[in-house]
Amino acid sequence: MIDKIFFNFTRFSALLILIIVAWIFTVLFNHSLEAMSTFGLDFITKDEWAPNLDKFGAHAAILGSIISTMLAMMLAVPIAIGVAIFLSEIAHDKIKGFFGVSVELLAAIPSVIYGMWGLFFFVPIIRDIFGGLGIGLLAAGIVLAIMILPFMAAVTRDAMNTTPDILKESAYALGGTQWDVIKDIIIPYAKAGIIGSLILALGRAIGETMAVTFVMGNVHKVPGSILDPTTSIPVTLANEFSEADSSLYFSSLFGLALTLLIMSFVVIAVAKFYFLRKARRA
Amino acid sequence: MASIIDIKEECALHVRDFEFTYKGAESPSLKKITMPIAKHSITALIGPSGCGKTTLLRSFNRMHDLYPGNTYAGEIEFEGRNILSDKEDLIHLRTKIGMIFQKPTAFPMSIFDNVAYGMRLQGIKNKTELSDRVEKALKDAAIWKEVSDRLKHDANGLSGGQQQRLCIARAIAVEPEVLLFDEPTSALDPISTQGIERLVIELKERVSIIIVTHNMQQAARVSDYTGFMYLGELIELGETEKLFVTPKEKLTQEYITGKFG
Amino acid sequence: MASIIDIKEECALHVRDFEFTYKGAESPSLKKITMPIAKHSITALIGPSGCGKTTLLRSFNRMHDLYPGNTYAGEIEFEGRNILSDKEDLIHLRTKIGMIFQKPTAFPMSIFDNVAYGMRLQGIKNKTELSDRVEKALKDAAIWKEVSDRLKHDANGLSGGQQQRLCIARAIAVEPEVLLFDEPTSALDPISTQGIERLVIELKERVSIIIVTHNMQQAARVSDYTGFMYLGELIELGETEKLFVTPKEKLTQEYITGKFG
Amino acid sequence: MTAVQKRVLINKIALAFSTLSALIALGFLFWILGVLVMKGISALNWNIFIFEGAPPGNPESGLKHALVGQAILIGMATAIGVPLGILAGTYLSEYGKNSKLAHTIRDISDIMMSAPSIVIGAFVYAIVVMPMGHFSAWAGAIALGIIMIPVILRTTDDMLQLVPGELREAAFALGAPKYKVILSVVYRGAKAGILTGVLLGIARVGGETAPLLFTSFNDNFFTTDLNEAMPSLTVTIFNYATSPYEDWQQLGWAAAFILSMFILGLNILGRLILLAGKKRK
Amino acid sequence: MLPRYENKLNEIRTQLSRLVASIISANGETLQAFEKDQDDLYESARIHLKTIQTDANTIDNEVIKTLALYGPEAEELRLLVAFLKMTNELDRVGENMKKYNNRIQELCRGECDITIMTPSIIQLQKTTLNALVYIHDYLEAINTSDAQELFRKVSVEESKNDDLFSIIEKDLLNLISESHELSADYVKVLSTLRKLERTGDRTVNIAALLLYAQQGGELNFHA
Amino acid sequence: MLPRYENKLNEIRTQLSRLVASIISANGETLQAFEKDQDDLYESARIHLKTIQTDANTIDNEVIKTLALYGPEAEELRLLVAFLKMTNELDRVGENMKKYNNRIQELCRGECDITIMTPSIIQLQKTTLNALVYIHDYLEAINTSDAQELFRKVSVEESKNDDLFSIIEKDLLNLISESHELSADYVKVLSTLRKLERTGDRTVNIAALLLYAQQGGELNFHA
Repeated sequence: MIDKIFFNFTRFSALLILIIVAWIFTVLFNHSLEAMSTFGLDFITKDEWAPNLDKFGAHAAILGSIISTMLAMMLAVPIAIGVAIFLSEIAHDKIKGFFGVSVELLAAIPSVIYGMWGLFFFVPIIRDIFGGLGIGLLAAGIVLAIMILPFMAAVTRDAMNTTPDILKESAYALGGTQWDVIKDIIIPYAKAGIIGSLILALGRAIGETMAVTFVMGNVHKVPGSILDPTTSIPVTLANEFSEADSSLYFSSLFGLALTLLIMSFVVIAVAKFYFLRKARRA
Repeated sequence: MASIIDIKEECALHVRDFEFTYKGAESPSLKKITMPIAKHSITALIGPSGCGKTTLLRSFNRMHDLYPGNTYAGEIEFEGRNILSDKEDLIHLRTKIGMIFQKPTAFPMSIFDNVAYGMRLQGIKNKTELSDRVEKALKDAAIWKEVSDRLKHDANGLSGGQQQRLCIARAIAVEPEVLLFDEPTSALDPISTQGIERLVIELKERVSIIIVTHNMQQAARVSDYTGFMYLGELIELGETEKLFVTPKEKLTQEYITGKFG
Repeated sequence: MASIIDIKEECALHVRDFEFTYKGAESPSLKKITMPIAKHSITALIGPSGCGKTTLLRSFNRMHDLYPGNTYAGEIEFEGRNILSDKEDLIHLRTKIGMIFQKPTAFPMSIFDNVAYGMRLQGIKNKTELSDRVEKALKDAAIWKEVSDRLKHDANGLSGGQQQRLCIARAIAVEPEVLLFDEPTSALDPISTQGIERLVIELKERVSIIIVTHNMQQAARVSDYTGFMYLGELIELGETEKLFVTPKEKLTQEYITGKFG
Repeated sequence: MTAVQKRVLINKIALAFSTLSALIALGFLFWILGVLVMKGISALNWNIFIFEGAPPGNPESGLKHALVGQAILIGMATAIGVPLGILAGTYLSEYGKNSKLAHTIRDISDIMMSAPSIVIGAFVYAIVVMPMGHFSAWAGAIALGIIMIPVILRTTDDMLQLVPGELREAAFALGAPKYKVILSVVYRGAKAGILTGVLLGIARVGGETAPLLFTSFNDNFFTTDLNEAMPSLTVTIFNYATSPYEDWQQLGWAAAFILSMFILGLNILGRLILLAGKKRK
Repeated sequence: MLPRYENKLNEIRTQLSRLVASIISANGETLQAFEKDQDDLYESARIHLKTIQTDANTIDNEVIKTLALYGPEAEELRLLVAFLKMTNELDRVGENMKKYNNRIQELCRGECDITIMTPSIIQLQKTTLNALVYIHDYLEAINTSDAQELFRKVSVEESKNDDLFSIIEKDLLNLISESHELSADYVKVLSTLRKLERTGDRTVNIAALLLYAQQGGELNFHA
Repeated sequence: MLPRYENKLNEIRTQLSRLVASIISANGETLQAFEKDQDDLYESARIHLKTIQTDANTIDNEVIKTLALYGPEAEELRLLVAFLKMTNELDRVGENMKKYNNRIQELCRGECDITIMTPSIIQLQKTTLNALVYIHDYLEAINTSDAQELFRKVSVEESKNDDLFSIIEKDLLNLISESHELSADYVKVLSTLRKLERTGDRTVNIAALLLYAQQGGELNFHA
């Protein structure tokens, strides 16, 4: 009797997740219907975003999201792997403990703070070196990179740490150097886990709002260079949602939200189904 | 008080007044161990948990050096030199003294690459040579028949017993002089255990073997010499046949008759 | 072809034409097993991996019912009724037929609460009664001396061997008629193993014991009766002394002399 | 050069590279942390805890409104997210196990966990703010709660699965009914893990800004009315930092410092609990 | 060591000790019978000897079971092997005693006059009795006794036994050469007493086995 | 089974078989020597018998080692125990053969005329020889042979042996009663031939041991 009640409680809670996700998609889809029917494909291919004219083309925002994320990944991935190797294989115990915990804690710092730092400290440097506003794709990419770095390094290190000691020892026992062991044993062993983690970080970067809102610029224009200010989907949403005044404007913003959700859904699903599942199996 | 026989055969290794201290420990974990290891024989190390048998084994290929802060004293002679010297080239040493672990440690690569790994580390790139030697090693490890048609498959698809034999193939592929076995069957079922024991006995034609086992019967079955360790000391080293029928030390007697753990 | 002795003593359990089929399996994992289990004796089940010995053991307290879809056939008689019946009260059955697992399963609570757990399930709340019976169970499990001064400590602080004895105390605290041991020492070191074996032998004064072990020597050492299983069948059941000196079946002979795994 | 010598050389180079990248990364990270601490501590004073928000230039301005608002929002989100998350995690680990449904739920909740939080904000805007006609603490708390559920669910599921199956069987073998097994054995076994999961979940939503931007919105004044817009530290940071006023920016740094310490504190606490749990074993 | 195993070893030792004890009783009674010329004592000695063989077999089977169940090693193994070999010896000793018992009784009723040898015969028999008593005492306190000491003592008895037998043999040969018609009978006396001499040999063998069990080395056994 | 263990078992079996073979050779040569009255054959037979005891000890020690190292069970244990007991028997057989060899040679040189018994003596010796050959053949092909069959065949030889011995005994007693002055010598002949009779008993014991090893049950051994 109690058994049954308890079971039903838990099952309802679990099903709630599915309900919420389905609900999110439905709500976003319904609210973006107006924009989609008005603009059709133009919504994602045109970059004219003029609320006063009721013209909404999300091309710049989508492109901005993709480019800033790519930039961040290019910068962060090699360094994150380096950090992970350092933390799991090179550093001595004490350093390992201290740096390891620092990296994990840094991963927990709210993104709004990274954005703030970027705006006040990093943007001026970019301005000094490259001229221009400083705010723009490059700044966004770098801030994003620094923001996802701790997360990436931590998960990569965790993946590397799953390599059993005796596996490493048996490679040393065959006369391997540290690097041999890292490249032949640890990285192949943790490969699926590492790639999966990197893509998860990518998913985070795409959806990241606050860090980039500060330094992106929110200009609905396809950027000419990586120094130009532009926008991304989350930046647009963060800046304009509370200001929207027409239903088409709202609908377009919901359309952006839906686009963002689908993009991150796809990326994360790839990471999960292809790589992480493999990692879990092995 | 220790009773250590002089062996008649040539020695593969000779331990003299060896002491080992773990990082930060106050007293040495291994105390004044003197022990000859006969060439082309199987020497088993037995003793209760924590007696230092695995610690001693891991000293022979200086595995302890992977974790800084551990210290050695005394001498372990191998091929005419003291391998405890600071100048010892550990990479070379470890290709000469191979090791098999408690659990199978198949690398995350194909069966072929697993066996070829050690050879590749030595710079052998010639495909024919590699594949000849891989085949030979697998045959010597009595696993060729089971894997010859799937050399490119992932080694993790093999059963525990097969993986352990693969690890043995990998170790013998680089033609070591000595093989260290650290409780090689403790993670295996009885059938696989029998297979590994059989293999170990066959291998002594080629290499000198030291095997640590918590299973006294295993030591009795496979080894030529047996060393009994207790609290970091080598209490007795003798021919296995004699040790199990007529141990010289009271402690050994009590251990093997089960009067203490 | 099976050779099953008739036992002289009273039976604690009587298995008759028992068959067990795992969910979705085409053929039964246990085939037509008929087997008396003597009261206040130790019956050991031996056989190669996958022979069904653990499956049989877990049928006695219907542990298989935790995972739906498994089916039983035949009869297991206990206290005059067939416990395979749908009407069997599993909660009651499991207090009468206790079980000890391969790995120690100390619950994440204090030592006292661990032992009291089963009694509390039965609704015993009286503090004095609880603490008396906990003490008695711990004494019977030969662990009282080691834990009497730290009953309130977390049970996970105990060593593996101690935890296993705690689990035995927990099982006997509810005064079962039968105790099932599923390879109770396979996760323990040799010293703890000896302690558990000693305890098992002592316990048979009080309960009937069935022990599954992959260690033939253990079966030889502790049991009064031994059953040898192979491919889901009970090949031979006999007095342990006779079975190990003069097995009646060729398969048994070959298994215990190590001619097959 | 022999093959072995070459390997030794490559080893040295590779190790040097990864050490270098570690130094670069940590350099940046400590820079950020340094800035946060320096700026934050210098902006910290008692006024912050006493006064509410005020127009720029007013020396009697503080963060009381945001601190209390943050606490209310997080408290409500926890009340929504934790029980649902734990129960759902229990279902996955104890009942669903490897069923298709359970796997689907796991996958979906993993995706939810990494989904852009601003989208959740938009969703809550559509289902709560739009019908109500105005921003409210309810909306913010619901958004945070939705973000929290998958975090708690997954840690609960993982932690319960770490409890060995034998432990459950041992409890069943003593004649315990299933809910008792779960409540008295499984939950206890995973206690430390679940608690850590809850703390990390709180830390996670505590740092969220985006979903609050258009749900609880913001308010420069102290309020406890759940039906009204509710200030929060994160949104306050965003607003103050992007403002052109020096003193608001100072307050922004102070808020950032307090928020970071809170979240780091939760993280460290969670870690300690997990560590203590492990040590006992 | 498991309590069961210890019990089993102890039980076997006790059985063996009991076996030796009954041989000793038989021996003692035969001796008394001879000294006092009492037929009923010969009889009761024979009763003691009756079950030797079955008892020895029982011990053998117990040893085999113990070997099978506990796979003993070192001292315990040596002891069990020694027991296994000792039963053979004891069995023979039993046989010898049986024959001796029968024949000496016969001889006492016979035509030969052996009175002049009587003291020697009594001495001869006493040496075997002593040796057996030493063995019995050793078995009774096996954990604290010294097998070397036992071996020494039994060897002394055996050499006394040998000497006595030589003397008696010489005496008998004299008697044979004196009285031709009884020579066959005297040969019989000699062969009867040889049973005692053999028993002496056996006791040395047993002591050697026990020495092996305690000290190890190679089993070196003299038939 | 480990190859080593198998080798060890096989080695012990071979050693034992070789031991039996040298007893057979000694036996055969003694027989030939007796038949053809050749002293050198007696001599070479003695050489064969010289090492019996040491060989038997070697086997015992190997058995003990095997027991210690491999803790055998079931059939293998029974076999090893049987071997351990067999060495005692073979040792005795060797002793008997030695004595027989010496004495029969002496007797042939002696004053007694045993020619009328010669065929019977040859027959008697042949039965023991046959029994030993059966045992040897069995040991050589232990895995395929039937111990029951062996036991039957050996028992037949032994009962022939018994019968022959009874006949000879009767003949000898006749001779003794006829010639008084040689009676002691005839008694000697009888005791010499008794060695053969004993050997026959031993072979039955050995066959019984091998039967036990193959079939199990209780070890039931007759001294």
